[in-house]
Amino acid sequence: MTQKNLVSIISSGLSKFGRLEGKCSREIFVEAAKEAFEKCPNLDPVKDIEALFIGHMGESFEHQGHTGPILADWAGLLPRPAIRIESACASSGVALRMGIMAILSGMYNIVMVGGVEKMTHRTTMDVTEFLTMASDFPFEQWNGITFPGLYALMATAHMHKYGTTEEQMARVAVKNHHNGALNPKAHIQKEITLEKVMSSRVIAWPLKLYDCSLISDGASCLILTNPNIAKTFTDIPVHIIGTGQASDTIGLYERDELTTLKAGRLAGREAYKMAQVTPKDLDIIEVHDCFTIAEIIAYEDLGLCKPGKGGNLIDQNVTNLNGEIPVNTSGGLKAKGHPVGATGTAQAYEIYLQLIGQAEKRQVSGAEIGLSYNVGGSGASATVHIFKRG
Amino acid sequence: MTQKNLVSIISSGLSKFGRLEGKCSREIFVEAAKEAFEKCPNLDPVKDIEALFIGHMGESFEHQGHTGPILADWAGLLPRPAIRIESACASSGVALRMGIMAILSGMYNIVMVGGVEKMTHRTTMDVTEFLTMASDFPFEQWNGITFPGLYALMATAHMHKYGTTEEQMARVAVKNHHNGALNPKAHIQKEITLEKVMSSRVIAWPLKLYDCSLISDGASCLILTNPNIAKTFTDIPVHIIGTGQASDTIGLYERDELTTLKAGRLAGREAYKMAQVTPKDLDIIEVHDCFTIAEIIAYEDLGLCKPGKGGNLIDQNVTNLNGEIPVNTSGGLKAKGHPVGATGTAQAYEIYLQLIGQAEKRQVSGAEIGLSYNVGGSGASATVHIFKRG
Amino acid sequence: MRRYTFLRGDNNMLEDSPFTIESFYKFLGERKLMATKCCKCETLFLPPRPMCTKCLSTNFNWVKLEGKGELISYTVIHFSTEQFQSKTPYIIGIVKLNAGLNLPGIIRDMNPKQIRVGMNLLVDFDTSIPLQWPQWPRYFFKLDTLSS
Amino acid sequence: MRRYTFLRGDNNMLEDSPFTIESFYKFLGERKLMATKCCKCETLFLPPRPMCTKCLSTNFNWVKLEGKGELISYTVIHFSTEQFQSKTPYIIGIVKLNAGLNLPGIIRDMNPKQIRVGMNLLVDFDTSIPLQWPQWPRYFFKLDTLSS
Ligand SMILES: [Zn+2]
Ligand SMILES: [Zn+2]
Repeated sequence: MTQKNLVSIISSGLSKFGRLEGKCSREIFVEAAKEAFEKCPNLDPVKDIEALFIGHMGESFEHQGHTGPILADWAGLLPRPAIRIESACASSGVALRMGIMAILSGMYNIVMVGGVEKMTHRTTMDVTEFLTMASDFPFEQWNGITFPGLYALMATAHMHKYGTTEEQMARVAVKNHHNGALNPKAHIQKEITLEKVMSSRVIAWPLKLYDCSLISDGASCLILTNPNIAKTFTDIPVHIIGTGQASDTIGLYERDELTTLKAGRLAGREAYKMAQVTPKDLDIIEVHDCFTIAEIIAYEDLGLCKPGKGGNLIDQNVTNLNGEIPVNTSGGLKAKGHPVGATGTAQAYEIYLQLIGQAEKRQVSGAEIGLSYNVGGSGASATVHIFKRG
Repeated sequence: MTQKNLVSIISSGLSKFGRLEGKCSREIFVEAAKEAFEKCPNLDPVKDIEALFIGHMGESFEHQGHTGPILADWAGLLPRPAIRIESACASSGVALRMGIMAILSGMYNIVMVGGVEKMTHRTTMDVTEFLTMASDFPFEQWNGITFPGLYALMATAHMHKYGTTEEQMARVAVKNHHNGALNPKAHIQKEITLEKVMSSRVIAWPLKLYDCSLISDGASCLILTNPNIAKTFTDIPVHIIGTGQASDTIGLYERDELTTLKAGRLAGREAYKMAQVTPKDLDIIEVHDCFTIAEIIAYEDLGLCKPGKGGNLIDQNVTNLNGEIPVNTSGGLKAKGHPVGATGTAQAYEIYLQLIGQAEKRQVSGAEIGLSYNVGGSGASATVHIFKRG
Repeated sequence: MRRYTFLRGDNNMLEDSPFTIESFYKFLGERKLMATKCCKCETLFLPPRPMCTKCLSTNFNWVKLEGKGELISYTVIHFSTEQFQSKTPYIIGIVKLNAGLNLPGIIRDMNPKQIRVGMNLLVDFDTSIPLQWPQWPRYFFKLDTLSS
Repeated sequence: MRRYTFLRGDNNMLEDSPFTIESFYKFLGERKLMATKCCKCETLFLPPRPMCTKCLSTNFNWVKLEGKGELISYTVIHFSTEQFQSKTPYIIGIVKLNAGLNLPGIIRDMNPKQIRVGMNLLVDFDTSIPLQWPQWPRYFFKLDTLSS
């Protein structure tokens, strides 16, 4: 099997992430769509874009489901088919995968994929409640286990089994806030210190406030084409050369191991195999750091290091912006923000910017191959994509 | 363009529809999956089924989202990728379409598509509230417009413009209850009289209780394969030869015409063109009769008659079980029931049974070509599929 | 016939208001029914949008509507959600405003038997509701006795 | 070592109980921690399922578990949802029962400082909650003083 360009990215858009007061999902999505349209003057969106695949996690946030057609309408793309995909926090990563399938199917030549979430108008307690819907109702929600709680259970197990420390987790936050400070669209553009993370209030021990990603509003999108026509629209397409997805039990407790996400490992394996690359070939990675422990486990599950050695990677600055393999140059979910439905394609947006050399102050020079890793819930869904500069 | 078999259905399953007390979505879905597995002994589900596409409308019903992996798990199909699709009441019709794309993409040879909803454990008022999430929050929900209200607005406009009567709508209910009485899996298996419909209490004038579909629990699924391998699994595959989908404004009020669903007309046109058939070629149809007026409008939008003449079709018994073109032989959403996420693939289940000659007492003899029409919300999403006996 | 009025920036709130649904409801709180007009292709929008769906422009002006129009369909709701059940039966109509835009809403102070498609209705305001998501001031329809 | 007990149909409720999550909670209301065992491949399940994920069989027996096990991970929740906020800080653990199945839940009557991975815990019951969706009787964990 030889490496194949599955689809090409010809443009992309990202709204500001953060507290976007007075704006609802559909309005925020237009911000992202507008950027994608403007960056690709050769594209006539209304005529050319044939379908939309939208990640959107929660209809409770705005008492609004059926998001697909709403966003198609607001982006000026009616009557194109528009589909909402919900795989918890992996919703738009999976939407990206659906867009790839849609083009490979031959039914479409050009599609838009993206995602959106509006969260900051609700109380933190409501947000906590709505997010739990991505976990198991009868055994997890009913016992009062929050999402920070689920990742805290992974963290405790990881600490116990491998000796991972709270300081190592805190360093993930420090690194990602450093990167976020260089990203003008990040929710928080401010460096933080190790002490600040360590002394922040406990949310779910051992996770503290600064171990948790941000509750944000935001939207993201990509425009995908059949690789044969990509050059019609841009001189510098980025190709997607690998995609993977897998599932696991909804309940964290039902799994043999709490220190690894099997769905993530399998999704990675599928994507690596399809792309014909190994972790050593990667120049840049965006991983799903919904909590700092998740980034450490992601290093291990993606094969950047052996199981249990994720903490060492962060200690050795390997994944820093100027390290061997920069991870979450965007600031990650931790500092860029985590409007859940938008996160998957926002990760792809960052990889795209980096590969076309437009990541400005956080540019990794000469980046050619990138990977994005998007996790749903406590790992019941995971999807990995591998990108290559065209 | 010649007619092409896009995918083949090799098996299908349907749970009992109705009030399934003490069972939650995942347990109901297993009923459907079990039937599909048992009807296809040549299939090894765990080895052969490569992905799941699941329609599920509301996370509020069971405070449970992230339904894809849950159903994959409960059906014994982990770690296969499993995706929840939400297009309101068209969720599983759209899931079917995604399954078709997935196979056409070449990424998979065998996939499961299906849908599920658990509704009857909630009060009718809660169900009414959760269903409104598929309509526009800022202008429709905020003004107290329910789903029966939206279809009532279509009905009033249709009555005003075309002279359609409440009796004609009531006859749709009588016909579908007649068919439902012959379907052992229907929620209500009882004939009703015109008088009973006409004298039932008003829900949203001109729609009365018996103009409304049922609040039901239920699940449905199909197993799709690449047509090249269908004969490995069954002697009588059914091929899908056309698929269409389109979107419209989320708000009914934003449309030029209230008496027709533009998304439905466009989805039908796309499917007819792909399948190279016309309405005259159809032997059997399942349409989205969430309210009786919706079936009358569906006749018109699918081209069975001219705009405004849907009422005549029902008066002339054209769509009766023994009529020229039987519609909703299953009993439709009206009598079979409407577990919203399950409806799209439940329609396909009925067409499949009819085309392989296993619809028992309601069998339409010699049926060769069928169509299913699944509508989301008040028509912001619509999808049409055309099936042919293999 | 003057179908709508441009507001010419004699009100600071207007110039500053983003083209959002929230702004629409803020204006309602001031008893103003406001739509947006695309500066490029002149299409009117209600609800307001940040991007014109006809020409993809993002330049708009706010436009004040008269709030008069004609009923194009209606229903009487007898069973509703918890929030609205106590108001049943209530009448919902879709009104085609003279400016050409449709608006759905509750019709107040009307006997269901009086109602007919084509009747002239008028937008009025209920500003007793504070603006905080998901609460907004309300508009509603009533008989336009002058035009009827 | 006897790790779980078969109930042999001396209780009518058991034979009739469908293999559902609701049945699990009904049994909890009788202070019984019940799992299901596949008749074909003997895999134990908790939560109970209508179909065995190992062999796709739908024949099961109910099996009563002892409710003893070992803590494999834990957390202390300081910020929660509205339903649980008043109970904060509370301890959540995942316990590997002796029968080999994992169960998550609240650990009561324990100082967070005492807690350690590997400690022996015991399932106990709170049957004060009536069974009506989404309310179920509760199980919880407490120190297994005999095994510790
Ligand atoms: Zn314009
Ligand atoms: Zn078994």
